[in-house]
Amino acid sequence: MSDKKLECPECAGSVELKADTMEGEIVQCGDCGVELEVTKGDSAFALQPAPEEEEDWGE
Amino acid sequence: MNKTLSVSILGGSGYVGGELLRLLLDHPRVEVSQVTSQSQAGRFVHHSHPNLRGRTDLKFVHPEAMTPCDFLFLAQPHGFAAGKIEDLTGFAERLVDCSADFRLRDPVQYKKWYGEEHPNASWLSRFVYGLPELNREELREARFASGVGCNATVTTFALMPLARAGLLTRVVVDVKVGSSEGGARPTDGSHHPERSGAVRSFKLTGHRHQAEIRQNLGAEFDLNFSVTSVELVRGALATAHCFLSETLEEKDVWKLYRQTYRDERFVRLVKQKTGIFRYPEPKVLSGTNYCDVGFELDPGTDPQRVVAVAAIDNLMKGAAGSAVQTLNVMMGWDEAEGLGFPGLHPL
Amino acid sequence: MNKTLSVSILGGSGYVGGELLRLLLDHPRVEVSQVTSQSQAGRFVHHSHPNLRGRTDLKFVHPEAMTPCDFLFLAQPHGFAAGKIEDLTGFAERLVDCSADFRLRDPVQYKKWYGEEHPNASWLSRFVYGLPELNREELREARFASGVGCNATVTTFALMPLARAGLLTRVVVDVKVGSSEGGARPTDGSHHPERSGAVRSFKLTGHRHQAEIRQNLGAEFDLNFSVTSVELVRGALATAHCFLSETLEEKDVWKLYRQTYRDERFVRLVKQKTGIFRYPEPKVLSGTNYCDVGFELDPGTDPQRVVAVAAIDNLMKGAAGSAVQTLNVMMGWDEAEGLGFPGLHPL
Repeated sequence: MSDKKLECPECAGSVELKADTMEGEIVQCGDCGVELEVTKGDSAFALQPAPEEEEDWGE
Repeated sequence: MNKTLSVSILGGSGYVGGELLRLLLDHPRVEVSQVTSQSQAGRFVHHSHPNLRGRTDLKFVHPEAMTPCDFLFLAQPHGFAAGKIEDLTGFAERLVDCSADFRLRDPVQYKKWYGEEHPNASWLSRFVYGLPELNREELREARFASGVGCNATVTTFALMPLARAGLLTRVVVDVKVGSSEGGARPTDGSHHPERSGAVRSFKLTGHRHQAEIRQNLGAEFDLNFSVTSVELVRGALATAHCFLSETLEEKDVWKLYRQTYRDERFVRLVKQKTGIFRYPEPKVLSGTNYCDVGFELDPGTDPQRVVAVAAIDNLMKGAAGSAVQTLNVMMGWDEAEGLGFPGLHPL
Repeated sequence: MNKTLSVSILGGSGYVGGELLRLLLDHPRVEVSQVTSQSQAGRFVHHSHPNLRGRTDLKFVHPEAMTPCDFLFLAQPHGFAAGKIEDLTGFAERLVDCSADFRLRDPVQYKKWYGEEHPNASWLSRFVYGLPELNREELREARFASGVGCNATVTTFALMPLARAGLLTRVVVDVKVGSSEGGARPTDGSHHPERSGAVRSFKLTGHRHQAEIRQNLGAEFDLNFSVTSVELVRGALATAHCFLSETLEEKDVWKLYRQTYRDERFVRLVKQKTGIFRYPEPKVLSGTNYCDVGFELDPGTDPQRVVAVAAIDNLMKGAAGSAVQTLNVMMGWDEAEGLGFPGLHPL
């Protein structure tokens, strides 16, 4: 399976999945930096926001 | 045309003149022939610009000793070039004036914001505004270009995608600025004990750069502008509250910003979920020609509010960097020539 | 040998790793293949280093996924490399370890200053201290080089001409340092409300870098060393009161400093009668590989006192800059390759 481009669910940016990407892997969107979990859609891979701890800035 | 271009800087002892000199000394296609300064004539340039020690033996020459060159940069206080443009353009085929004298196309606007008739109003139409991201095509053909105002530039970049889509009804912008905007000449307010730690409201109304922003983005929306000085030497950060004519989703806004800036080498979109630097920030841009742009959408507001944020180094993208980028466009060179510094972190 | 050299950085998410990455990405003769980080594996490098946004799509890889390369930089905390040097040197023909683990030649000194036996003492003699101005010849032949300590480096440059002339009897040095010396990991003391505006005595006695200074300049003089943290991120300034064994005139001291540093491209003599920047100052060196050195002679003192002053960017000449300069020497390249940034003024 060659490299694939998917759309980031957050910012609609393009996220490139390497050929050896596996289900459950965490990838980062280059544009908005959100961490995405690779899930198995009906036929191909899909991306879902990975659970992330809301970092407290406490400013 | 790859013969080395001879360039000179009129007014080289100030901060913008110093940045132009730093960039041009390391620019592969140009040769700096003269740097003028009335007060520093005869002294080494590194006497005013210590970062240039050991890198050049150039000395400041008196403005009257200036000789013709291929490309001339003017880095004088406002009002200097306006009256002398006729003979200044006799010194070089092409010229960039970094002051505000030839930024505005409309002489009426100039009088309104600068409080006097423009002494050479007919020349206004012969100058092209020197922000390549706005008018690259015109600059390619231009012989004369103006520089850009730093607060106007950072605000223009924050608003451009929304303005061009006709979405703006009202905008309230507060720009945070560093002390180098005031230039190299000391004043009561720039005295360290008075300036250090300042969070000082500078121009709450009537800032001149509004005219430039209108010229760049049109006047269909209500623009409200204030400036606050903060603990910083280089840098400007625009925080623009935009009230839109329609309700948008976050993805729509992303798309607008991406479309506007996708092919721009010096504009980066910065809107991150994690990490320390989630939105644009000026310090990390010091010395670079970048403008970082980001935004945040306030869901469930009516009218819809989007806070757009942009950051630049006021001496670079807000002055000398854009001037050298304009040189590259006017000469048909790679726009990033001599502008490759990535910036420092931490700083 | 002008094939592109593949380089990797082990420990790339910290400040020294980030500076190495900035320099190596723009180094014309190398290609960065891997940057490792345990905590940031899988993330884009620009997530930790915002100045690299838009300039690389490199991601951090986990240290265990590291593959062999031509030249390896170690930018890990002290103690990491000492225990693993055997297999680390299996990853590359040549290596620079920026930590303190292999800086000292003498295992006894290591134990005295670092409080424990060196786990691989036999390797100490196989490393060359990575300060080209001190041992260029040795580095040309070396496969393994250590990095340098920033406070030791700035002090070494301040004292070298006088030490080599055998003129030093007693030296009292206070080094002013910025917050980036503490690295990227936050501590109670680096918490902004506690660190901002600090003029804080840090190490008044027993600073480890004394061992390095002795190794560089010999132990024939009495060395007294203190460190004070000041309001600065990058930068170190050494103020060294030197009590001499002879009485000298200013011209003699000039001659000594000129002789020592005349051919050094990264050392500049700064001792000016006028202007703002009369002596070396760290801020203007941010991001550069320069060390500026100056002095002032106290006439009519017995023993004769000379105050020598030197400034560096602790992350550059005091770490990553010297490491890349060492790479250039070890590979037989022009020493200034990739180290041409002049610095910014004002900053």
